[in-house]
Amino acid sequence: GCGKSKESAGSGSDKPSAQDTLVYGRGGDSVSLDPATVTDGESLKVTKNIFDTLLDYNDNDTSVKPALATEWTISEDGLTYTFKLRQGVKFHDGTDFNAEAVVFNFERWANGNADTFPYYGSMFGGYKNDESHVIKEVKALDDYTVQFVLKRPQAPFLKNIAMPPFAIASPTAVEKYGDKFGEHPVGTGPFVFKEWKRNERIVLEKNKDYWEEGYPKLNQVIFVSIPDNSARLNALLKGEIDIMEDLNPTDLKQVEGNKEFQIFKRPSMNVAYVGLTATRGPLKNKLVRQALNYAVDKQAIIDAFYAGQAEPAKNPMPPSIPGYNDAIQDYPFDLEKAKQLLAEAGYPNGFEIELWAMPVPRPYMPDGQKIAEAIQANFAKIGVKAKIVSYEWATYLDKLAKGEADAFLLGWTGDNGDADNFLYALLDKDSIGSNNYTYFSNDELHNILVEAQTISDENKRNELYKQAQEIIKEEAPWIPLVHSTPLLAGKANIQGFHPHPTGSDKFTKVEFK
Amino acid sequence: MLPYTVKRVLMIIPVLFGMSLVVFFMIRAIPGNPAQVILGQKATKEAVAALTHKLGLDEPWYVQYVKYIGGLLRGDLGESIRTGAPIAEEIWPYLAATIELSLVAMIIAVIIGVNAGIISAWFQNSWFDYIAMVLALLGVSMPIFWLGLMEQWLFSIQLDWLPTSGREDVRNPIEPITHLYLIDTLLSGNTEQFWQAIQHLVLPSVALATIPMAIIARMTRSSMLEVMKSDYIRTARAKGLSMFWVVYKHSLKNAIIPVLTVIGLQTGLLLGGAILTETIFSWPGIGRYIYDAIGYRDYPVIQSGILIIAAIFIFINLIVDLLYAAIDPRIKYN
Amino acid sequence: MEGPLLEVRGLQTSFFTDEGEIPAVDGVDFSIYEGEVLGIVGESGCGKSVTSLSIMGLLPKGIGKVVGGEIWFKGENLVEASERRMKQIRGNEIAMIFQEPMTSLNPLFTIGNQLVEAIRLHTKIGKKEARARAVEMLKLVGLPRAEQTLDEYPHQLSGGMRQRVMIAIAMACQPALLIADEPTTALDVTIQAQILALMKELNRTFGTAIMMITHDLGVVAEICDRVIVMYAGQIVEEGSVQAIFRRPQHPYTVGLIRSIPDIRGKKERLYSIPGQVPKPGTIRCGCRFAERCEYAFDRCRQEEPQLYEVGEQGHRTRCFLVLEKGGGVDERAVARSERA
Amino acid sequence: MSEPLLEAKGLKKYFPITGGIFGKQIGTVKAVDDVTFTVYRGETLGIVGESGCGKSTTGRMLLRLIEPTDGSITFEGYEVTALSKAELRRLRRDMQMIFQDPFASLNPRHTVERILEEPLIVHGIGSKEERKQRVREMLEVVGLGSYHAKRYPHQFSGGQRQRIGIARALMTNPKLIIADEPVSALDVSIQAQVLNLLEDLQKQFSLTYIFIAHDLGVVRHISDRVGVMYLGRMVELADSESLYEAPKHPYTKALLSSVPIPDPDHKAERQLLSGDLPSPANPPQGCAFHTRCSACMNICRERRPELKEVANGHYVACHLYE
Amino acid sequence: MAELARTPATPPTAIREEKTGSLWGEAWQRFRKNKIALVGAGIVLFFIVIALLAPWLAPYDYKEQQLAERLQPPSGEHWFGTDDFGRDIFSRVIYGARISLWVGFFSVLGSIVVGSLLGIIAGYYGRWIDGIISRLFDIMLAFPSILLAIGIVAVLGPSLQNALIAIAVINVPNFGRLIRSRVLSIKQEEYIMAAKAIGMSDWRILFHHILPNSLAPIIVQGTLAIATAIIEAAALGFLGLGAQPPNPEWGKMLSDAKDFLTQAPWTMIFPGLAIMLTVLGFNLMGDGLRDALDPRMKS
Ligand SMILES: Nc1ncnc2c1ncn2[C@@H]1O[C@H](COP(=O)(O)OP(=O)(O)OP(=O)(O)O)[C@@H](O)[C@H]1O
Ligand SMILES: Nc1ncnc2c1ncn2[C@@H]1O[C@H](COP(=O)(O)OP(=O)(O)OP(=O)(O)O)[C@@H](O)[C@H]1O
Ligand SMILES: [Mg+2]
Ligand SMILES: [Mg+2]
Repeated sequence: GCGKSKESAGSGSDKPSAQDTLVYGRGGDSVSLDPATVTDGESLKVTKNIFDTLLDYNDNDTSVKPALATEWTISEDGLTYTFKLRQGVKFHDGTDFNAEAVVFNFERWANGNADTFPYYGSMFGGYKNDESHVIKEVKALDDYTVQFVLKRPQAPFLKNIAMPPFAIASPTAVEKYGDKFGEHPVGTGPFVFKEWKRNERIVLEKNKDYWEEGYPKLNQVIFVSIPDNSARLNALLKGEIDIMEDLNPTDLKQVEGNKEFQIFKRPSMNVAYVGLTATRGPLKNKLVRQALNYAVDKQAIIDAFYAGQAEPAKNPMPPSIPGYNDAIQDYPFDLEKAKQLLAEAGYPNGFEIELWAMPVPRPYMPDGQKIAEAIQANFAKIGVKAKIVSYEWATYLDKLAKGEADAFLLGWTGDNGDADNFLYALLDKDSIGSNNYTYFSNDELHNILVEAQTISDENKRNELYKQAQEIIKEEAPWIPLVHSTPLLAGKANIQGFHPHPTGSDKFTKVEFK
Repeated sequence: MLPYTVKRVLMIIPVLFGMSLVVFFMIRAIPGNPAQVILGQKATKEAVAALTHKLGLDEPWYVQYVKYIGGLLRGDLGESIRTGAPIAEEIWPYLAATIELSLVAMIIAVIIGVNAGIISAWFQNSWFDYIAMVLALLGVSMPIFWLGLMEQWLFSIQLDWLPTSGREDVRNPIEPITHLYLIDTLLSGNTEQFWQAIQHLVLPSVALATIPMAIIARMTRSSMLEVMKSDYIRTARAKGLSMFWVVYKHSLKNAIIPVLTVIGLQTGLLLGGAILTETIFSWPGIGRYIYDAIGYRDYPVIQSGILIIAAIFIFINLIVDLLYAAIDPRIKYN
Repeated sequence: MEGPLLEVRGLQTSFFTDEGEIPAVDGVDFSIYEGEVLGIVGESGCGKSVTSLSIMGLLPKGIGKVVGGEIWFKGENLVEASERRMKQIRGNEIAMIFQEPMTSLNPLFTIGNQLVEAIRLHTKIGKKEARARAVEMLKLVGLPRAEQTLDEYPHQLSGGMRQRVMIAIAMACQPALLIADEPTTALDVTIQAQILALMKELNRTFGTAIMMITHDLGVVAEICDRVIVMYAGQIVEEGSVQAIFRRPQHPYTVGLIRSIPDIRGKKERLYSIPGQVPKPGTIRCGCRFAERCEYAFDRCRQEEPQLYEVGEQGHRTRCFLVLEKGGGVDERAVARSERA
Repeated sequence: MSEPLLEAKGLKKYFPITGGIFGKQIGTVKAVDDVTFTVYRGETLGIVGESGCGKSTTGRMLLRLIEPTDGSITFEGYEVTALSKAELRRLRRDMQMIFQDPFASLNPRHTVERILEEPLIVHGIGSKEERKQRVREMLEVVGLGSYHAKRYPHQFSGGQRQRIGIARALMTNPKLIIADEPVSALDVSIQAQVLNLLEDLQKQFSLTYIFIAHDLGVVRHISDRVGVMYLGRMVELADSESLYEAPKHPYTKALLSSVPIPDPDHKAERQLLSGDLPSPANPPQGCAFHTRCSACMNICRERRPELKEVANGHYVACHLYE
Repeated sequence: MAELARTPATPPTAIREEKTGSLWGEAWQRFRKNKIALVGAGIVLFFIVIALLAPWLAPYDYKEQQLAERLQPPSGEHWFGTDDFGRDIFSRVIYGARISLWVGFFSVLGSIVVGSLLGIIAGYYGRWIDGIISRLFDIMLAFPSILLAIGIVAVLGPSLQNALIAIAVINVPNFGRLIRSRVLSIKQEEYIMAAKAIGMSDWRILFHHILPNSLAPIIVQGTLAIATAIIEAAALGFLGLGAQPPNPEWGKMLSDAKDFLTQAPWTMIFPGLAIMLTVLGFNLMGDGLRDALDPRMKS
């Protein structure tokens, strides 16, 4: 209100324990609140709190822990998974959670297609009648026991099961609302859906009968959309919201210096990179790609645009993921070497290329334009004249998928913490046309990645992935830039909030002190 | 008058039809597939193809256009590709937000602009005149997004007098009835929320009002000066009328006619042109809605949204024309 | 005869523009007596309108200013009168009608509104009464459908009717003096004849003095008692209608009269004054007409003539010729010009 | 009498009144309604009438600046209405026009030289030098100095501008000049200058004039014959002597008696016309003048009188003379 | 010829001799006396000079990054401070003048050329051609112009050149209508009638009479349109749809700077002031031109 002083605006600190509504400010609105039907992070952030999955990730990584399933067994051959379900859990609409409900949900997804349940197909190899579909059947052994039978072993199966899209929805509600279930989500999660005002806010209320004793602490969680990062920070500073996502790294100092606020760092599970489309002009030449790798001063970029909250990337996947090859030596920032390689490749005077800059901020790349400018300046030093080009996000992706860019900025946030979700998805020749935007195609790499998909022995898999990273380093289809630590800012009196690497957080344990 | 009005309304149809064609083809000329956008970076090719088919976007353009126009003729604005909701339902809250903002801005602009113009004309070449006109010139010379940011910085961040953005306090949301919050809060008798709604309106509406205010002030001034030179004003003075009456009775009514055009035009422009203000102040308005829809390639939303804005624009100008007739007996529409 | 109703003495009015001071009226003095019709003639730009606006105090604000002289009306100097006082006088004691009936009425208000406004401004009567009076006025000026006309707008009336309305407004408070600035110039002859007849009648019935500004000598001969001829911001000749037309003394007046084509018979050749009216402020010394005058001699170019009395009472002319032989432009001179 | 130079027969011009959005025609203004007259070589035909009676429209139709709705115009034996565009342009060398408004009829952005030269350029007459020479000559002829050539119209007074307009009309050595109120905008003293000039030029170049004006004195002064128009119709046409001295049509009589005479001793009995000119969009039935005519008969309301010769060369359209 | 002879060969000095005769000359005289307009012209000239001499005036290379010197406040070394790349804002603002003037001038030129063409065709031929063109203008004017510009840029791809095209397109109907109404009203002028009367062809009338007489309003409108175009370009730049980095377009600089509003206000203030001042200059000049060229001011 008018004339409100700074102190009282800061938080509800005058009446400490009274605050039980958390306003969470983020960049965009959800698309749908039926988690199985969406692929966007903004939807999953909300559904994560309305729904539970059979297994959940641990706080800081993607190792799994019990959730709706309390325990599980895996057969020797890795083809049969048996889950014991939690008893006495009810959906928000009052119906019972049981094995039937689990079977119902998996049947629903398996009967869908790439359009209706996109994640299911990509994580489980397809749908019911597809050759490649991994799940042979899902059956209820009794009311609280579910058994999954696979056609072939799938290494990251448990991690997949724990992904937020595979959350268990109330069968009654699904049938009741049909197409509109996305606007009337009913799950078992810590919060109950109350209201959704598009592009503005989603309001969730406490699930009083939540199975986790004593939780949730909050009475209400409100997700509000404020697209502009600075505007969102302003809203936080003025007490209009309690937690904000995507703090501009450049604003870090400002928040850190303010006692009323705290910074939350989301453990990194991402990579930002410069794709070097291997089918275009000088970039066809491996030496050129290597030269460009030598030419980028990653640390300077980190200091300037990530406020130091990132580490230089040398591999296409972050170190937290099993299989990360730490033995690899990154290309150092060495302009002389770069020039020499260019000369060797037949471009002693450099050349001209386009450098495409992401038009939207992402946690791994808070400001594509500016990073592009910095890289442009780097390239200029070895005679490579980069023209910065930017399209709207939709066009950008579309054109990238068609291989129309020379060099481009992009990044990836892992879905389930598995190496396959990075290396295969981003650099395998099978992924050309979808997420392999560099059109990089290497048979040796392909064989390794495909083999790794079917092996369930962790160590063996990791070895294969390490090999794969060596090939990628040598071939240099990318300039891996950074693994960033996405920043969030919130009021100082918030407790129990641990941002998860996947980007979706449960607010079960969050409270104001 | 009535036949004229009917004709004018009918005249809107070809213009809107032409617009629908232009919009339809223009947005399809924008590269990028809505299905891809909706499904995001991580979607598979199959998923994109399936969604494209489901949305009917793989049909030939003329089929799509005919379907769209057919829908329009039946009063169906279509459904949002992104949310699946009928646009007719979805659009109103955004439209209302913009209407509220634009109207408040226009009221500010008209009240201040017209009066400043009158006083300037009356005291031509006085210090008031000079200052007002210099301010007006600055007003039209200022990029409003810059003004908006400066306002935000000063009044919201530095002085902490007013909220930075949005239409309402998220912790104390207003229960929408008409979605015009000033009216809604009055209807529900919640004075605290009414006050809150006003506070949220101040900064964006002032930023938005700047240009029309400046234009109206300049227009009123020059129009007043023009009228005050006319023969009938001399007649009025020859009767012995005081300057005050001459200005407020005889001059103002005549001078307001060209100003009305400007007011009409500017109101129309505000409705569609508030995108920058809406962006800066996170105002959930129609400009922003359409702008976002362009990002999502939400074709039906872009098409219908622009048509609605254009229809309102044309409608406002129609009202201005009718107002002319009400003011000026020389204009007879038949 | 008692003292004059209006007496203008040495009136000087200037305009102050980007190009400097323009002396539009430069030392004009004349009088109007009660019930009299005074004509002011002269070519375009000679200062007729500015003189009348100076009297009304309606010079364009900020540009036009009375810089010298006095205007005595009923024992009061209007040059020094306050704006408040002027408001009381305007429309009430001195009224004015203008050349352009098409634009002199406010297009957005009904005739009734504008007429009632004039009536109520200076009388304390109620609306109903004022309206009745308005009807009466319209009938007086010869508008047949007075009642309906009150509710009509100016654009619905023809030029002649509008000029009648203007006269009705001017006469609303029965002013002592009516200034008519070319009231018929924009009208057709048949309509002009109607309007002139009306004005003559008003002059006769109410004894309203009329200051009739025109450039049409026919109109002057038609209704005026006395005439003032202006040239370049000055009066060059003044006298009774008879004197001016029968015994014009100033070469300019003579030229003016002789250059009119007459409908009563074809002149062999029109007399024409060479050259054109000088722009105000461009003549530095001597007689202002000297440059166009065929009788001009050295003195005319060096010295400015005064208004000299000639012959009968009240006949004055600004020409050295009258001093020469006491006779001004004689018949021989006129004849000479005819032969040329 | 000498041979005819131009003959107009049954000239009509109906302007459509359009209304509404779709520009539908909702009526017609009968600006000129069946006008017939002849102009003889070397004479001046005056046309008078009140504002809006169709004088200008008639004048413009003769040059086909406005396409006639109906009727024929013969100029030196050519049917003007049948000429092609190119032939028409050729014809305009011989038929010229002087306009009323000396301010509006000269392009403000052209020098006098350019304005005067333009007719020659358009008709491809002379070399550049010759054209310049002729411009200088013509300026002298109309009483301006050749040093005026480089000036712009707004630097001249009204009378001087009208002289420029006249010079332009003379540039191509035309045979006929249509002068549409050439002196109405001028002060009397200047008017006399211009009228004298026109008379001199007529003698010097054996010109034929159609002289349009509403000032009856001026028309009498300059014309050999005079036509009186009322509401788009010619109501009387006669040589000026008999028209002014013995007018026949009641309208002509009223018109003449309305003119104020610059003579304080002249006390003519006025015949005041009542009412205003009716609208040409809705002219009265029968004789257009019957609504204001003091001698109105029943037949006048029903039948339109034809323009008939009632005395030698004196034409009147009035039922009184049938 | 006696009468003619008597008319003095040299007319009296009624007409003051004027230095320049044409209306343009007189307009210039009027313009020169208008102090405010001169200030406007001065500002415009100032920015033009700056734009032309940018390489010599700018103390630094506008794209030279000094990441170590990010967000420095104004100082003797960096008069306007540095931006988040450590680039000298002063130098960038100077180079930005080039871009804004370029876009302003050429987009308006484009609108004038296309608008005039359409306007002339519509005004001169009338009837259904006029109908179609006028409806087209109606359609374009009914579009929210910024959305139309965004749409055009979205189709063509964001770049300075495309922003210029978009701005040119959205301003076409304004000029088109202006020219059309000029053509229609000049067509009614008596000197056009006079031109026809001397047998002039339609095309000659169009090019020798109508167009030159339409020039004054086009110049006035054009000057004012440059002002708007500069703001529009900045708006597109602000939305990221105009000039691409490292071009120092002012609107783009503002959008880059808005994240540092609280930390480094100078990054925001100077480009904003530059826009305002330039636009103000064009507006003042346009107003002055209007007063100078307005036919109503003619004596
Ligand atoms: N508003 C003005 N600004 C500057 N000069 C003016 C103004 N009004 C009149 N004048 C000057 O005053 C002189 C006299 O003008 P005035 O209107 O009195 O002439 P007039 O005799 O009424 O002419 P007309 O017959 O054309 O009405 C003119 O030469 C003109 O230059
Ligand atoms: N282009 C036009 N469209 C419609 N009506 C017209 C047009 N030109 C003239 N008129 C009408 O035709 C009638 C005759 O006009 P015209 O100009 O010939 O009259 P006039 O006798 O020359 O009058 P004035 O003395 O006022 O010049 C008028 O009523 C006029 O309104
Ligand atoms: Mg006057
Ligand atoms: Mg005419």
